[in-house]
Amino acid sequence: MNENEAMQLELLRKQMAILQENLDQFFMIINGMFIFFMQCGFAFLEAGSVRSSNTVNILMKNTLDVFVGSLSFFAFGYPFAYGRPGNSFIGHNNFFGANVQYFEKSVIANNQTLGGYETSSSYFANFFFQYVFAATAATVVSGAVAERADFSCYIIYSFTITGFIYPVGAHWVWSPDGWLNTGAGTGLSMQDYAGSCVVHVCGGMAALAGAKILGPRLGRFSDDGLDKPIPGHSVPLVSLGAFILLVGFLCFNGGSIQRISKNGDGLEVSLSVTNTILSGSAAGLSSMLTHRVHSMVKGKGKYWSLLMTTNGGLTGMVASCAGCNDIAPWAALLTGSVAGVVFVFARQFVLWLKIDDPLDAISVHLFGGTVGTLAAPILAIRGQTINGVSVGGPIYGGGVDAWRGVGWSLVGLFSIGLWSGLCCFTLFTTLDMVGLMRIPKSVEESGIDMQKHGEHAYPETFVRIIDDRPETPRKNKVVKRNVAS
Amino acid sequence: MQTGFAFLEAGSVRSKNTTNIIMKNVLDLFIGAIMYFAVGYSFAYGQPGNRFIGHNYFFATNKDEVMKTKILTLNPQIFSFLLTNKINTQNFTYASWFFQYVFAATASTIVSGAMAERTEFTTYMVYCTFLTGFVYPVIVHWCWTDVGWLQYGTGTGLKYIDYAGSGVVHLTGGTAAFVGAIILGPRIGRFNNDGTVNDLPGHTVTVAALGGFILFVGFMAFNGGSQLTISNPGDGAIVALSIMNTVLGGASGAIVAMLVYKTTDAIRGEDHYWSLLITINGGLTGMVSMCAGCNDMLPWAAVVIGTVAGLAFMTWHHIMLKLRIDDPLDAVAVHLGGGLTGVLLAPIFVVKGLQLAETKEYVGGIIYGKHWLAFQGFGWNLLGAVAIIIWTGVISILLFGSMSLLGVLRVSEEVELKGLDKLKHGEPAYPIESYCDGVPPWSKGKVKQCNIKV
Amino acid sequence: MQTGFAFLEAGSVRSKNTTNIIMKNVLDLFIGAIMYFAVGYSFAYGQPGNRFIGHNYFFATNKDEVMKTKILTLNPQIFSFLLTNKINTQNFTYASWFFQYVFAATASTIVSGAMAERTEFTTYMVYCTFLTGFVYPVIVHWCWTDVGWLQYGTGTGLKYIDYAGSGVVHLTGGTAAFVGAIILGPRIGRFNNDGTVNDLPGHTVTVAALGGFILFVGFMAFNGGSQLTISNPGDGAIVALSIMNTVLGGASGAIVAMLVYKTTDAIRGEDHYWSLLITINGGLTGMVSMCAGCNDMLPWAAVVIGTVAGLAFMTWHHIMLKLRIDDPLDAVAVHLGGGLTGVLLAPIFVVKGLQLAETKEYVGGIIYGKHWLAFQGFGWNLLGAVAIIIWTGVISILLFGSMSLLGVLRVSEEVELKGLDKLKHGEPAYPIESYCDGVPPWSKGKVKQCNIKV
Repeated sequence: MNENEAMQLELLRKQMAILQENLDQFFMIINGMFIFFMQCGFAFLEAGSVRSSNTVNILMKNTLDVFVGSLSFFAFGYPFAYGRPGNSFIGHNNFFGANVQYFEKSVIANNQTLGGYETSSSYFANFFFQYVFAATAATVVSGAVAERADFSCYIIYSFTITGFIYPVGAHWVWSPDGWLNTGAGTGLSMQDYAGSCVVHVCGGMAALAGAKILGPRLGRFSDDGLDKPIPGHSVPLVSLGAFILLVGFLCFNGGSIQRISKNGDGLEVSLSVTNTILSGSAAGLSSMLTHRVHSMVKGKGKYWSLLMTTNGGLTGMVASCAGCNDIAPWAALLTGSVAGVVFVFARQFVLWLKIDDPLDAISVHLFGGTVGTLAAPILAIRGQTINGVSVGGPIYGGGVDAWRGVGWSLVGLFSIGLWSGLCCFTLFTTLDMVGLMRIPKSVEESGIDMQKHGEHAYPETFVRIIDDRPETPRKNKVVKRNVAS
Repeated sequence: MQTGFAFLEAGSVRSKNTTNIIMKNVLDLFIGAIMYFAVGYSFAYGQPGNRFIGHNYFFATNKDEVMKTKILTLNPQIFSFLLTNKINTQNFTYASWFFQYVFAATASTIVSGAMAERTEFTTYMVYCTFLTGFVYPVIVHWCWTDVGWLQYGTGTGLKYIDYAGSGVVHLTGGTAAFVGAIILGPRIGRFNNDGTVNDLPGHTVTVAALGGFILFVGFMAFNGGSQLTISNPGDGAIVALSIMNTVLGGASGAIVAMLVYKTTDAIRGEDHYWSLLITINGGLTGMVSMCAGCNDMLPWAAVVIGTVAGLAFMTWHHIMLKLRIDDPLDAVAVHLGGGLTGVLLAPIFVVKGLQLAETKEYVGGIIYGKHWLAFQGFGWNLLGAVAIIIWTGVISILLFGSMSLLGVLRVSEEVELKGLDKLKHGEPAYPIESYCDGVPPWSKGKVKQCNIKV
Repeated sequence: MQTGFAFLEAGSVRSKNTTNIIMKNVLDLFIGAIMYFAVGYSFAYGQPGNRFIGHNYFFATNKDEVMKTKILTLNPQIFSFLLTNKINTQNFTYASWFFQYVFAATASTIVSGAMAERTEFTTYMVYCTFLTGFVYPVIVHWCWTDVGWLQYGTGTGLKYIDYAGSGVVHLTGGTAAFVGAIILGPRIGRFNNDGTVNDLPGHTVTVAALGGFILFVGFMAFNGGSQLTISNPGDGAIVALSIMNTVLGGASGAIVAMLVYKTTDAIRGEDHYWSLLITINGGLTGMVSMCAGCNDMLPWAAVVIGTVAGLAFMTWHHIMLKLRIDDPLDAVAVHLGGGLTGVLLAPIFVVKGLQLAETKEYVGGIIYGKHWLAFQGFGWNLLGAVAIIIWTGVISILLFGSMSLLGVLRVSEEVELKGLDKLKHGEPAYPIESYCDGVPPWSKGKVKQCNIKV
């Protein structure tokens, strides 16, 4: 090989490296954008599931989630979760984006000689991708506390969850320093590919704490303990949200590999996506059938319930997060079917506890996440890596190490659940004591929208429908406002 | 795109059936996934397969090469092979499964539109199972695998041209929708005895338009993504060309449909309107017709085909009304009309077109034709369209016909009048008691008063 | 993003005009495609071009290099060139057309918001044709092609900084919207004679919020995608930085607007609310203002600019009310206000900034400035903004003014009061007869009864 050829080869190698790095970041960004769109899904799932007089409020909360979350995660969340150096409990660097190499490296890469190659900063792509995960965890809560939580309470807990509670859990499992990831001496590593535990159990526990402390909505449970459902105002909106979430989950799980340029990445991404859709499908169908049978047995009439089907499907997708890159498609079907059944009974259980969860957020995320966290190590193909060798899951001959891996996932599940539950319990109790937690009774009765936001979700449409006077101007509804003169 | 279809349909039915139609679309997705996983992909892409059908990879396993599949899923080694080694390509890839699955779901969703507001729920599940599990995969096998008879051709290079499924997806769905709508019969009150037509407008144009917009975006991915690869030379240009053609085809379809609707009504002396739904459906038809050849066509040809598609849409729209077939979504006009236009016009306008078997030379479409093969190509596409229509039509007639005879096809008159949502799903789309401001939710007795007060 | 705009607007108008506004957005997409295909892209990117306008590639053909274009599209050879050969880059690529087209459609959509609920439909088509076909492409040519006078600069490295179109897209759209809203005049009943303002709230906040969410996502693609390449060193990081800045800018814009709205009302002693629409519009303004420099700015600067944009939004919002200009969507405040903020602040905060012509050295923005060129850069951006405003403003005044004189600009009072949907489109957005359960659709007289029964 003459010198010229060597030069060209070196040039090619460098170009490939650049392209790989760009592709990886681009892949994260694109998936991050779809996951960001999940916020829209959550917003409409929730908007459709509340009464029309609280719609603006819930949309407002979801909008702020996006915005408060990004500032909070930028300032504190990312540093706690991924700032390096960090200890096994928490990271501590890069507060407010400090100490991050921004441009210098990429400029160097431009003018560099052929000898070496230095990567440019992947901070931005990482930040964005992790931020959308954090925002997802925080959004889960808003569903469970809908229609009765105070607005400032919402801002405070959204800030705390994205800025502190979620990042610490994420640090444990996903940061190279975290104790659940390094195994704290056991050599094990918790298996949670896309956050069944980190995102959904964390969010679900927060939702549970919030809903429990808030208490049910007025009129949800009658004095004699009967449960009186308060239906959401628009099924089409709910299903719009659900559809967006279904798409979002595909990216959530598919994108969790966070790179696309390495050998086998494509296969792993497509396996994840296939498993996610199969798990969701199985869960949707199984919860539809379970609900139908269950309500038949209870004598409540037999219905093909749309809401149960979509929520079941979401539960299945949540459950597939933990192991979707490492289980066979049949295992995804199994996980999903179990998750669907668990969802229906978890929902009954939550009702039995007299906890009012307008969105079934607890059943979907907490229970779906639990199923996923436990199913992943049991059904895993590669399973734990001991001394650089994949031992395989229990089914694939992993033996003792595999079962220890299951145990470690259980440890992780409890510690994250406990962490999130305790933090949120403290937070919400404090808010409750200072009176910032719940809106006044009068506001709850007359709807939050007009009282707090001055914007009614449907200023006219349904008025027209209901009293059938389409062309009558309704002057009394017009809000007059003086422009300062 | 499922989202798009769901909301186009949800907005186009009456509010009492909204939950029902969304439910159907959700199930499409879920049942479709399971069926396509179990048998559909196998019938379509299973290798080895014969000219007619594939048979392998049931439940994503590989019966002839059990060891190899196990390696695929069990062995961590495959995640670490070196680039210098020969890359071990798999016949079954998850990416391919996923991509083909969304196409299958699209085909089956089309039908739900034409049969909206009056079909039994269980019927829907049965037919959805059949369509994604058998009818559609067989057509895919014919047209998109090397061994399928339409793709294999006569050995002289004659092949069926259908890049992204004008025929495979839309013609299939459209035919099934056509048969279904005929056998079901119109909704109550749709046609008067004297032959005039009552409009049964959808309950919200907004939601329908949302669906339309999502579909526009979806079609770009549908056509752009059909290239399947992005790493070969020229792939990027083809994807971009496909998308540009899709946009232009949709644009001309929409504008033509809008103008035709306005002028025909004006000529007839009736009120003439700028109709939004006609425009959106015209745009969709244009995009459907682009599916067949958008990767191999100059932009001006896209505009021409889109225009024809717009006209085809209006023609089918009127034919359906004349025949007194009730299609709430115009699914037949959009997909059957658009699909047929695409399949028949693509071989005329393509630039590269077919490849001669001996010389590997591209002969071009009829316009650019350098060889009689170009004309044969048109005939072969016509044959393909007829074959698809007959196959789908016959199976649909058998399926829907037998269900109709068993009496499980259509809901009872009472259910149809009261709406499927409450009686079948227990979930009205817009529960009235959630719309009362200022009234505590437990005082159900006062609901009536509250309505009037609001 | 068209979807986002459509639903933001649909939710913000009254229900009687919903179909109309969606229709306008659909046509934006379709007319825009045809116009941009025919002449728009040519005026913008046609090469060769002079300092003022491009002139080539009309209808996607290439007048100077006919043979070359034919090779591009006809010859299969280009699909098989070897990687070692020099890659034959084409001046006209389909991908570039598609990307630029969606920008053009965005610019023209902005206007429909400000002119909602009272504009003639044909007017809209005419102006949309002009904007996407001529006004906008010329500005693009000035700012984004190497030969355009704003981009070419004075030869010392002075260039107009506008990465993703704060000026090019949003200022153009905002100015046209401003002129349109003034010439049209306010909707009936918007302003009282004593100077007070009546709210004419949109018919559903939900749909508006849906549009807002879709726009948030769209803006990320808008700003992230403006890098146009992904294969050069550091491209990935720049895309990621752009998106991160867009999110942060939007966040601070939204929060500032929300707080300002709440506090100003509280100080005035009126009812003070946490307004959702103000928050969403504030967020959009922040994102608009990010377009100019998001690829070259530290995250803290994004927060600062977003904050300023939030304030600018509230200022413009009040100015518009003071001037008694009726802008149902606050399109002027969002796009004109946000765009102006972005164009003017970007040269202050950029990190790398302009490049000296001789030394190829980056001089940085005013804050990081190492050279007087940084200050000149601010002046040049100001000049660019003024030029864009004058160019768009003058043409819009001529266009809307002449239509106003001809009397075809605004719908008649009767149509405005009854709503455009029924009279112009024949499709009310929420047809009342589709909301009655259990009542046969032909008994229209009983609708009232059915409502009470429900």
